[in-house]
Amino acid sequence: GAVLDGIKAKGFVQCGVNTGLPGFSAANAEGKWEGIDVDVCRGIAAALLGDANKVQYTPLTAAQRFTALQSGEIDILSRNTTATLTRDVKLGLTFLGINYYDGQGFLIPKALGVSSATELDGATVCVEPGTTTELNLADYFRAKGMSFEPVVIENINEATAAFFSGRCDVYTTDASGLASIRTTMAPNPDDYVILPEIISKEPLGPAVAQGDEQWADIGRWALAAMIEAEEYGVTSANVDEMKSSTNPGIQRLLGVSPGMGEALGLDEEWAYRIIKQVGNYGESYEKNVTAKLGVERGLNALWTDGGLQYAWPVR
Amino acid sequence: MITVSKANKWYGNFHVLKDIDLHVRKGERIVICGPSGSGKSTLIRTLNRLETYQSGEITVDGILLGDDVKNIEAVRREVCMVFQHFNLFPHMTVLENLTLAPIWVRKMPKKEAIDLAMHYLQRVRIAEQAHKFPGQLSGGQQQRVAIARSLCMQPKIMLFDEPTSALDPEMVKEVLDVMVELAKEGMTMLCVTHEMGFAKEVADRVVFMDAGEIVEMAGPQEFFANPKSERTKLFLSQILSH
Amino acid sequence: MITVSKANKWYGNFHVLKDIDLHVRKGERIVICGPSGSGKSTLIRTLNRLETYQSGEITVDGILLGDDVKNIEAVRREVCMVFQHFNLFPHMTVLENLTLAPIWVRKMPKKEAIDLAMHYLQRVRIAEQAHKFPGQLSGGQQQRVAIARSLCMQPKIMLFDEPTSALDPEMVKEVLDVMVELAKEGMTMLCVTHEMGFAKEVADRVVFMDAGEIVEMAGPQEFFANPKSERTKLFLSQILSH
Amino acid sequence: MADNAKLPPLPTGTFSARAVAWSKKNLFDGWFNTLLTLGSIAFLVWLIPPLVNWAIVNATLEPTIEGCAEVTGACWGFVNANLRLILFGTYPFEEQWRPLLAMIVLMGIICFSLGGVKYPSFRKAIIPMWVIGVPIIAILMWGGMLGLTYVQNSYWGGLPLTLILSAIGIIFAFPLGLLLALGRQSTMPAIKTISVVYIEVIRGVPLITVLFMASVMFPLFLPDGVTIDKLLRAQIGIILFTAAYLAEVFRGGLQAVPRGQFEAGDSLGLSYWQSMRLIILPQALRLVIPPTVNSFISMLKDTTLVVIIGLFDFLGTVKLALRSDPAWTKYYVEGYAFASAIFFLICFSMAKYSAYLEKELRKGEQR
Amino acid sequence: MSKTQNAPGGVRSKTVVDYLNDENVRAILYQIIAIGLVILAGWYLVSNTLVNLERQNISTGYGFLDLEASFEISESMVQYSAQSSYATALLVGLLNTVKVSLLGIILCTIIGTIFGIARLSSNWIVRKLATVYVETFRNIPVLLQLFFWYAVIPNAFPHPRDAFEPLPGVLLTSRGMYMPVPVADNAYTLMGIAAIIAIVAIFFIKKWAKKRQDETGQPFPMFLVGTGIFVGLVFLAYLIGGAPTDMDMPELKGFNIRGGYNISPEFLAVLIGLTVYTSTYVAEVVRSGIQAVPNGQWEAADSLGIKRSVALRKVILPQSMRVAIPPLTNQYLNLTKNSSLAVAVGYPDLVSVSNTTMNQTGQAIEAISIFMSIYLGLSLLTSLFMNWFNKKMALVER
Ligand SMILES: Nc1ncnc2c1ncn2[C@@H]1O[C@H](COP(=O)(O)OP(=O)(O)OP(=O)(O)O)[C@@H](O)[C@H]1O
Ligand SMILES: Nc1ncnc2c1ncn2[C@@H]1O[C@H](COP(=O)(O)OP(=O)(O)OP(=O)(O)O)[C@@H](O)[C@H]1O
Ligand SMILES: [Mg+2]
Ligand SMILES: [Mg+2]
Repeated sequence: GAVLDGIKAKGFVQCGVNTGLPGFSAANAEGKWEGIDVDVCRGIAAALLGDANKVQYTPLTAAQRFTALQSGEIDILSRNTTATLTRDVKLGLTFLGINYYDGQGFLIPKALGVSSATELDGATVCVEPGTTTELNLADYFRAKGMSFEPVVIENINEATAAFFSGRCDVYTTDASGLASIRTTMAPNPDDYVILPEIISKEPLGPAVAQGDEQWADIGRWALAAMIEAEEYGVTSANVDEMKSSTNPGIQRLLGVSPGMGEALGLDEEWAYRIIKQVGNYGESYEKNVTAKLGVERGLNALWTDGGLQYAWPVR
Repeated sequence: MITVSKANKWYGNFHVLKDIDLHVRKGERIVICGPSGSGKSTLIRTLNRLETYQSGEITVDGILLGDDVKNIEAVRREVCMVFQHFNLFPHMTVLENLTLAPIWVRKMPKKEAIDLAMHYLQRVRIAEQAHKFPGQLSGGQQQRVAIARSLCMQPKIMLFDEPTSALDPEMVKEVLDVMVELAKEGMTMLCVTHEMGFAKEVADRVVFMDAGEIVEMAGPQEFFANPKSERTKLFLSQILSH
Repeated sequence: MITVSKANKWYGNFHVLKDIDLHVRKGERIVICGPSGSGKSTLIRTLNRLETYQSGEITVDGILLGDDVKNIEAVRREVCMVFQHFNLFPHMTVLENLTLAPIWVRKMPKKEAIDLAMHYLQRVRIAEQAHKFPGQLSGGQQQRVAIARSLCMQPKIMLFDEPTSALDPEMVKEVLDVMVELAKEGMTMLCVTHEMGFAKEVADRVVFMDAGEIVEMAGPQEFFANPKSERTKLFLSQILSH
Repeated sequence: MADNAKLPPLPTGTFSARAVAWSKKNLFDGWFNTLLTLGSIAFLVWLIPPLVNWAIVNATLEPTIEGCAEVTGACWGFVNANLRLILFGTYPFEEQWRPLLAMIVLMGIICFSLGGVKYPSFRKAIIPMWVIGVPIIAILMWGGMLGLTYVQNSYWGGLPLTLILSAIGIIFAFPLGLLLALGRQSTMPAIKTISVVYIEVIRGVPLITVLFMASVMFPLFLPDGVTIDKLLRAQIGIILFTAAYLAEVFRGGLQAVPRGQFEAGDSLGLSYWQSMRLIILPQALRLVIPPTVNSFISMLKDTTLVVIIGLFDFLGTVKLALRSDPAWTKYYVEGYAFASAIFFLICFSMAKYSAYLEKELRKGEQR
Repeated sequence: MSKTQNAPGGVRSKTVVDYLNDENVRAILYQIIAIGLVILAGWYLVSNTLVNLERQNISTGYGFLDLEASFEISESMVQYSAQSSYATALLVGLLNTVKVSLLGIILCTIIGTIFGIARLSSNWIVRKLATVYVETFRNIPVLLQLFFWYAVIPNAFPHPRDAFEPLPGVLLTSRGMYMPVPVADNAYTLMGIAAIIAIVAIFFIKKWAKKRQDETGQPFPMFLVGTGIFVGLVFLAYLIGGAPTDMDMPELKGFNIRGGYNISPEFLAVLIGLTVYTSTYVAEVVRSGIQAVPNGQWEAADSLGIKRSVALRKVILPQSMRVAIPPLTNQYLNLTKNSSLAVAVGYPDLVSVSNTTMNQTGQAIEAISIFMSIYLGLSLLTSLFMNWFNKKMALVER
């Protein structure tokens, strides 16, 4: 398709990322982009172009992200975006899979003595705008017949500062964010608790524009390969040894037994390069989410460990 | 009425008024002339304390003009000035221009102030313009309003700083006519002007200034007929030749 | 040289020029006078197409002055105007002011233009000021530069709009002297002025305008000695009395 | 004149006597002034010591999170640790000398141009400087030739980006604004209407709506497959926006040139464009230099709004640094204070310079 | 123009070149070209947009305005909940924008005038402080200042539970300021009617007083009498209405303070930020307005013996007002436009609400077109009002 040809011609993947969300995509002190969303793009570049560094990043705000994809300014949007029906159908996107299962939760000061979200009637809630978070919040309180007062702040710096200064009783965002806010930004983390209720499903994943099926396929399977590699225990460290593994699944994945690459229009080493250069899903998660945010795998554990990460088989 | 003795004034290091000595008697009419930049304006502005002076002594109507605020106010009540560019208040009607000072300075009731104003407007022959704004009047009319405004303060002395030089030639006459009338009624006047016809007609004395000094001072006949100093002769030849 | 026949001009509903008829022969010197607002400036500005006119016909040096751009350009090359406020270009030296039009309009080489400019500067007797900026000159000098600038275009006709009325009295003479010289050399001139001395000395005809009409047109002796119309008499009495 | 010239009398008295006289005149002249003086002093006493304590006495420069946790004052360590990220954004780390050099070149040209106003001998070189300087800056920033690696402009950020956005904004808005100003003065109704509508519409909406439009809507205006990158779109938005404001500045300048100058040009037989180029514009532009510098300052301040559309100008990179590690996030006050200080330095010195220029130009008029 | 174009030499018909040389024809040609270019560009953009929208399956039209917004807005001057439509949500945003702009304009005018006059003060320290204020807040981007105020305000006051109560019923907390409001009662309607009657009465008395003064020169203590009538009538209505004393007092209930009137920290931050920033510009406008009045006006007043304070009031300020109005208008417009930055600190203004709408519906074009035209409308209204005011103040000229 057109997008794929374009990428091959220019020699890099143009990847739309968040303007700064630690663990997902944020610049480090040297100005390099890092995060679990960034790794998706890196994986795709490794598979398609042979080099995980052949990615250029376009930081996008929530408002810009879909237009950027529709206009072709970026090839792929990997920006902690919740997959929904409207976005899939009305905005003309194709979601490639889920690289992070999240859900919306609440963070509150212990001193309030609240142990369940059902006791939050009348609370003031800090929330970031323009995302599904704001809608879920309204839905939840409406469903429970409770009222609340929102404080909607565009920027995470201002929003969390407002929460910790007592402007709000409750801070709500995706659970991954809550944990990191509590551990790294609270004056004293022990004064705050995350309530047990998760009020929404937030399947986050990369998306491309409709119209280039081949490009969508490559992205979809690059993500799947990372997850499947973890299932098989293939890591960036042992991927070379694993080439001699007798497991037919691993042999298919790493191109020892050919066919998969050809089917995708790639060479047979495509998945090998992803794992070698980027690592498997678990490694990426460990390096970015656990290390930066201190968030455990939870829903994002492999299905075999009781989580939801269940890759479509590469076969 | 006015006594200036050994008055000196500097702008920074520039010596604008040099040892000025001048006595003006009540009812006297003095015309001051001289080349541009010679300090004419500065001199008469000093008499009204629009400018300070640094040494010497000026008394007006027996009041010493110094830093004393009360004295300054007293002098200003007696001395009124008419400017080259009229300086009417553009946001007020002619009548309001005229009544402002009587009401706020003389604390006159409004009605009385209006009567007074109308009286002087008639005297300068523009009573019918009382409710217009200055911007709607011609230059000559504006200058006559400015004169009337000064008269409304019923001053003992009037100062004029080139009252006709910003006017079109046709309008000069109407303003000069008003000034001649005033002079004939015995008002004490100091007038900076180049209208030599006016000087000949009404001046008691003509003062010629150059470079901050009073170079020559004489009755008009003598001044025009046989000027003493070279500088005066040169100036008169320039100004009268066309 | 100039033929104006039945020219009419309106500003909106205001009729400024009413059926003007005027013939000017080559070498003739015409002085236009009249009260303020009578349309004198408008008339001579129309001859240069600084203003349009709405009916009638004006031809200058055989060229019909209408909407045709080529004709306008041709006329402007032949007719030059000197303004009351000089309108020198303040960001250029005197010499640059003078050479601008020869270089850009006459496409003259720069060196030649400078020679020409110096020639005319000598003629108005300020060659030594060539490298100063207009702001550094006195009013009289500026007006002489403005005249020299016009002369550099070597026009067939010169128009003057009150060239001395913005000058200090001491400077009027030097400008009038230059104009008298020009007149004596035979330049075709139209001059709006209230300098009646000048009119008497050089004018072939004096035109008196009032309210947009040419009221009287006569040789200077006759014009000043026995004006025919009442309006002219009134005007002359005002302008000559002081 | 020299023989009888006297010097003005000098003020007399000792230093302290003069100081007392001065303060009597300037501080305690009447009860109202005395009250104001005392109130002001009380305010200063209330404000300054805590501020100094926070910013200097109790502050630390140590570039670690642990170091900052120990002090009660400002954590300048945050700025110290992330200085290069704040200054240059995500520009590749090893290549950051390039934006630094580009920034120096740009500042050099700007200072030179501003100096040209004062020293006429510089003036002729201004345009060549820009003509040479802008490509140099472009080569430095983008690379891709002369052995420099290519750097996509989505990686540009920080102070160089702020300066580039505003400087390029002014340069391109300049001719456009001039055309609009001439259009607005035109006697042709259609051209006048187009200019007026453009100017008034743009001036009637906030910059961020223009930026939103440039970043979100603009791609929809282009045919399929044609894309203009985000930075360029923002730059175009800024140019279009600034042009409308500059047009008004120029209009002021054009109106300040007396009508007589047009007429003198006409009566010498110069054509419209000749008069414009040789007579009107040189005068008008000289008059509008100070307001143009002021527009530049406003634009410099306004470029901060591009953070709202996800570009990392100088304020954007401060935010980026705050998020580079969640542990830094709470030091936003220090981050903003640093950004404020830098902006203040740049804007204030330029504002002062423009005020100085205004005075100089006024002097020039009186000559 | 009705003139014939005949050359003096004789009649000749016009050629095409003659036409092209005609000024009027040329002007029309230029204009046709300009209009053509604009139409062409417009058509190109619109057709591209239509094709793009079609291709990408993006829905168009303003139908979404009737849909349920399903997000909450923290402060609203009209009834609003998550079930309300997008149109209502946008209205809420618009009203919030208008509220903060209007208040900002009033406050920045007052503060700016004070600092403008302070910069001309004869008191050295006051003059310097005013200069520091103006220079500091003028040279820092307004967005940064908003961030600053929003960081300061919630931190400066205690949690609602330990609210600071400077006056009974007035609470200062990290969630803003709470004030008591009277409970609705018929007496208040009555008081409103009384106020209107009082104003009408004062109007007529003033007319009468002016007439009397013109005739007899006697002044009438209008201010005292007017205030007396107003206060008296309104108080009378209050007593007749039964002198209700019930107040809706703010008090802590559950998480929050309930009741009373709340001014939120977001609103305060935006208001203070915009006011402070704009007041520095207003101060400069006021200062240069005063300085723009020619010195001759001071001198004329001086030479008439008028006191400086009277001269300032009667002669100088009325004139400087005239100079100051156009730049003031610009500052008012700037303030209104800058209120769009409120989105950065969570004040639900028009842009903030439109942003959310745009994100949820994906209809960027419609959302942007709505808020752009609203801002244009607001700007036009402000300009119209200020033009009217300017005309009123303009000097009458010949
Ligand atoms: N405020 C001032 N500061 C410095 N110098 C001044 C000031 N006002 C006037 N001067 C200078 O003082 C000198 C005398 O000025 P003044 O206005 O009294 O002259 P003048 O005789 O009235 O001239 P003119 O006929 O042009 O009005 C001039 O050289 C002038 O430049
Ligand atoms: N652009 C214009 N629009 C409308 N009326 C105008 C315009 N220019 C001039 N007038 C009017 O046309 C009349 C003639 O003006 P003009 O300038 O020709 O008079 P003038 O005889 O030169 O007067 P002056 O001696 O004052 O220069 C005046 O009443 C003037 O108000
Ligand atoms: Mg003088
Ligand atoms: Mg005229």
